[in-house]
Amino acid sequence: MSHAAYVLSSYAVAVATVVGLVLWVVGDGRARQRELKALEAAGIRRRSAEATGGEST
Amino acid sequence: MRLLVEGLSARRGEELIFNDISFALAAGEALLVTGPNGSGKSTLLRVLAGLLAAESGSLLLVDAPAGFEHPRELSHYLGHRNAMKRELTVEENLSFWQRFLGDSPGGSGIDLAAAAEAVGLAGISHLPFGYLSAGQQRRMAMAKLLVAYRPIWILDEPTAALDAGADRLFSGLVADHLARGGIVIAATHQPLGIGRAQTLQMTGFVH
Amino acid sequence: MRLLVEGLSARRGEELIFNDISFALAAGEALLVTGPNGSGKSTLLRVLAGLLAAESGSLLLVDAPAGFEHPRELSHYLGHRNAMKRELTVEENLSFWQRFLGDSPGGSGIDLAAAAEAVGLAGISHLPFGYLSAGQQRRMAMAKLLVAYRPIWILDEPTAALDAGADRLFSGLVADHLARGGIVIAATHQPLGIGRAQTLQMTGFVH
Amino acid sequence: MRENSLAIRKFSDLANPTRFLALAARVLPWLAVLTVLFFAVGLWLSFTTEGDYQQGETVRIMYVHVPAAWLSMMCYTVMAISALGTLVWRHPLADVSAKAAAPIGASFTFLALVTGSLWGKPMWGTWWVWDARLTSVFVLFLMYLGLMALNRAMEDPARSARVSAVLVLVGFVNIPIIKFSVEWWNTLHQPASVMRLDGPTIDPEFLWPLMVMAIAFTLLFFSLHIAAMRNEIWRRRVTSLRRQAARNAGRESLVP
Amino acid sequence: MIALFFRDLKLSVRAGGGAMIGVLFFMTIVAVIPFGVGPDLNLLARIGPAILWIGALLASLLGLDRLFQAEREDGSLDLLLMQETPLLLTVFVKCAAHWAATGLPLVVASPFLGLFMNMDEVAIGATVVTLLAGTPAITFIGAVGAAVAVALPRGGLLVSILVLPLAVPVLIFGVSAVYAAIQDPAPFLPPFMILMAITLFFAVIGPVAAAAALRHSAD
Amino acid sequence: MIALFFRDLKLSVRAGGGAMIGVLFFMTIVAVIPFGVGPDLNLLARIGPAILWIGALLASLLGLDRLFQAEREDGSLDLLLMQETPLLLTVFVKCAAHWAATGLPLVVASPFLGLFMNMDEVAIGATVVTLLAGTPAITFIGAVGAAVAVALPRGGLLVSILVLPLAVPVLIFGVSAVYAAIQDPAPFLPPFMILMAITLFFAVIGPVAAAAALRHSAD
Ligand code: HEM
Ligand SMILES: Nc1ncnc2c1ncn2[C@@H]1O[C@H](COP(=O)(O)OP(=O)(O)OP(=O)(O)O)[C@@H](O)[C@H]1O
Ligand SMILES: Nc1ncnc2c1ncn2[C@@H]1O[C@H](COP(=O)(O)OP(=O)(O)OP(=O)(O)O)[C@@H](O)[C@H]1O
Ligand SMILES: [Mg+2]
Ligand SMILES: [Mg+2]
Repeated sequence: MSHAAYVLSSYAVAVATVVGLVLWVVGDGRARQRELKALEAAGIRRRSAEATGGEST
Repeated sequence: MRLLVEGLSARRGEELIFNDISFALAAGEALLVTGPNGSGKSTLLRVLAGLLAAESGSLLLVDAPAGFEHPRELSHYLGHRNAMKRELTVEENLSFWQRFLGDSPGGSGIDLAAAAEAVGLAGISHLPFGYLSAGQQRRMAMAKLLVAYRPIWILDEPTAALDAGADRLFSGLVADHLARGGIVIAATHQPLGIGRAQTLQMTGFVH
Repeated sequence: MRLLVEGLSARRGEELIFNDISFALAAGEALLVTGPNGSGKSTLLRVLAGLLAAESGSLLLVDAPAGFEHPRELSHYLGHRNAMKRELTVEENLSFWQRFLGDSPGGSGIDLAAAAEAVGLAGISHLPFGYLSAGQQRRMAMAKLLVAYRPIWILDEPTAALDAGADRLFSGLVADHLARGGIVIAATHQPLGIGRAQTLQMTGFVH
Repeated sequence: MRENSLAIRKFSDLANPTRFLALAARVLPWLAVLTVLFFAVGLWLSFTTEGDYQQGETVRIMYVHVPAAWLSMMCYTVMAISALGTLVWRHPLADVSAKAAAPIGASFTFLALVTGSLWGKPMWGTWWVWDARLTSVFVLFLMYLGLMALNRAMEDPARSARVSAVLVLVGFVNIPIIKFSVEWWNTLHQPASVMRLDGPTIDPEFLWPLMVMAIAFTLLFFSLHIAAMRNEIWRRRVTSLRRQAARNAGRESLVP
Repeated sequence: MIALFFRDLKLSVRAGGGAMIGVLFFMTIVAVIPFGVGPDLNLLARIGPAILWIGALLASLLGLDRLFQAEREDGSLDLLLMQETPLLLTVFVKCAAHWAATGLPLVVASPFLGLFMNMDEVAIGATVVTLLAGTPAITFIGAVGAAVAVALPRGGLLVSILVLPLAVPVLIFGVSAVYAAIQDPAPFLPPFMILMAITLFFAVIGPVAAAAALRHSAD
Repeated sequence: MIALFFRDLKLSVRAGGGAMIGVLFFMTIVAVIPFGVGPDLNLLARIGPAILWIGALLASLLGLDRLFQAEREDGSLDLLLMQETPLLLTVFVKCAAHWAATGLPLVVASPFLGLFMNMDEVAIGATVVTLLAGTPAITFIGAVGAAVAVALPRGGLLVSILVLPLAVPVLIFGVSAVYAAIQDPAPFLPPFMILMAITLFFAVIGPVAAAAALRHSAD
């Protein structure tokens, strides 16, 4: 392998890892929010949320 | 000896299972814990046995032998599982618990043969525990209560899997224990045939 | 469909546990097996379920769907243990059994939500099975009987650990199954609240 | 009365996470924008500056390798502080923070390992040697994965929190070992040339892109960490809501 | 059957097992070795294939003994035994799931670990191929042991005497195939073919024997 | 306490076959390594102590995960937790029984395996002595892992992962004590003393940590 190949592959690995990480975090957040919405739609709310008048998010 | 329980509450995971349970038991008294499935009977017994931490409230022993702070050290606990090894014989199992548990001050356990006799199973103690029928296993687990002395018995559905004869036999054992000044706390769905006993109806924590 | 049992006997280890048991059950009939602890009820049920080999005697299915020789292939067996994994959620457990067992010819299982509803525990099927109380676990094990259709139910002390409400609910399930032409064989120490049923009193083998 | 005190207890427990969620919602967009900016500048710098006369093109690997290596250590430090928070101050967010940081730290460590190996092949002629620096970073990677596995295996967060906090603190001995391994043992690896007490000894030609990339990586870490913490809080809420639903649903049929 | 496969997979992933843990375990072993034998790269390269194979054996052994015991303890085994689906198939599927959850990740991870052990490309390739061909055999052999263990309440000893001696040939042919690939004179194919033959043999014999043992275990 | 010791011993002989499987696995490892390093007797003798130590370390992992899990499943753990005898002591005795059932046989078997590895008398003697001093530490460390994983249904691999890194110092000093005994200039005692110190340290810390973990695991 030429040296450029080493450089390029390390950048490629870096980009892949970072993009993967970001996608995972964002996707995870979306999924959790969907679940919360679904629960809310089913009429289940947190007791303290009711006490404080709802969530800010 | 008296057992005082004040304002006990406990949670499992995030949820409060019960709240503000109080009772007092003097020597010779029994408490029956009843309630529907999932109402927290087993949880309460595990808290009393010191196996779960209470969320709040206090457990107090009055007039207990010196050096015993928590009731768990003076208690037998018979849970849903029998705490016996299938691979060992009944005798090995019982003699292990006899030697491991030792006697609490104020009484002494009976020997293995007498205990097996008392639960109506004399003569099969050389069998591996795994060879017994469900009811026989449960009876042998009860024999465990007899081989080492503990003033307090905490029993979780003790008579599940027992036949009618064994039921009677078991109420006899409990009555004896009470007569000798013991304390019994039992969770149950069926009448246990214990004469006078306080009852505690669990309802679960209502939100 | 009829189940004919002729002169059945079985042994455990060296011992003959029972001898010459015969009965016949037609569609819609129930058999209650009673008897003291260790008399061989569970052994009989395990022989019927094909889990133990009979020493002698015959098990016969008359008018059964083609291709089924042994009753075990047309039976649900609910033993002392619930056959559910503590780590999986109730739903995963049930849906596994539903898919693995499949339906026998002549009927079909109901879906998971309906089954959980039928045992009175709708809405907690996403919890890990290990989080349930003893009685809730037993109820969910009963839901297993509903999710896949089997004409014969073999039940070993089904109502141990159940509260009174669940007892009623269970007799309802059994009555339904009988009404739809099923066969139920249950070993029990407590009255099950099944209307008309044959009973078989086990005595153990007397030497 | 008692009902009331319970509600307040619960409320104070959740107040912190709730405020955190509000804060996160406000801060995250800005952080994300900043991160992207710094990465753009950093990448541009790292591909336009000159190569080294000794190492040639491969020096560009440094701009990824070194920030990733730093971040892998910093992330563990964050986890260790959170573990202290769990054990000493019992802060409700500490456990969330430690749990959320583990996968991020594992990713950075993975990057440091891979880019280091990719640098090592042309420079040292081998992908891997078992010297102190490399081994200790590998051990760090294993620790991250082990903690993740433990967290995943234990369903009940309250129970796993203290166990993993203790493990995190025990594992912290590894961090100084990584940092100073090049000085304590003689290894193939470069000694520190930027983060030293007497100032950096590195050529400013390389220092600039390195610094920009390091800041970009740090910003990335914080954005991801905050977002992951938010996810974790949501996850716990979902679980507890589900249980609550379950108990209420079960109860109607339970009460005779 | 597919349901069983996925349940078992889920169980081993859920219950503190799973792909990641297997790989992690393997990496931990590989990381421990240099602490024992020292960081001598040549030596490491030479014992590398053996270490990877031993790690794979160990990883398969840990947890394999519970393959049927866990089913028995919660009563599931009874239901599995009652079905009309041949027991043989059930055992085979359970083995497949166990292998997919613990064996396969090891095979996938082995090239990277080979790099850590300073092995060259040929050695790494040979190791991956032999592990792929050989680890199923270990699982099938282990299944027999696990089934016998269920059958004999007090027969633990027998299991170990049964399983490991049977697994040793697998290990030996696997390792020697790798070395044959590295060292020139020795040909790679003969030991590899034997390894394949062993795996196929046990893929048939294993489930049959395990099913027979399970049938007799019912009590 | 003595009762507990003998019960555990009886159980592992009767049910787990603990002793045998450990020794067999140990033998398997020792049998496979020569394939890797080839018939070079000198090299074998050189790496022999390291191999024996690694083998002993890995063999102790087998069965360790069930140390408390089996007790939990049948409800015995509840009773053990309730007693006034310090839990610490209970854990210690269980560790001792486990070591006697699995560690001790390894120590006893090691001289024979040393012969296979072409080690000389001094090396064999040193290996036996260091194993005797060091393997208890592995058990004590393992107890912590087992206690942490007690609630996990299939903790096998996870326990090993938690245990292996902590066991590395034991390995390092065990191996270096053996090499110190063989090679003249280096003195045997210092690393051996450190090994002993580590064992004593873990004999105290291990049960404390395991007891704490068990207390928190009760549910
Ligand atoms: C897999 C192999 C490698 C690993 C795990 C690794 C790990 C690390 C770590 C942890 C640091 C941060 C040290 C600190 O902050 O003091 C670092 C920095 C550094 N590494 Fe590596 N490295 C590896 C390979 C390499 C190679 C092959 C080279 C170049 C030939 C290299 C060059 C550097 C340089 C120049 C720094 C910056 C040192 C400083 O200025 O503080 N590394 N590496
Ligand atoms: N696995 C076994 N091996 C050998 N003997 C056994 C085994 N299981 C049960 N037995 C014996 O067989 C007899 C009948 O047991 P069985 O379990 O059928 O009784 P049962 O009527 O179901 O009793 P219970 O009401 O207690 O459940 C008992 O005497 C028991 O000791
Ligand atoms: N290990 C656990 N983790 C989380 N929640 C649990 C656990 N065990 C029980 N629970 C929950 O706690 C509640 C009370 O359970 P508990 O076992 O105390 O009931 P119980 O009154 O004994 O019921 P049963 O009559 O069925 O035995 C149930 O809703 C159950 O879902
Ligand atoms: Mg209960
Ligand atoms: Mg029975």
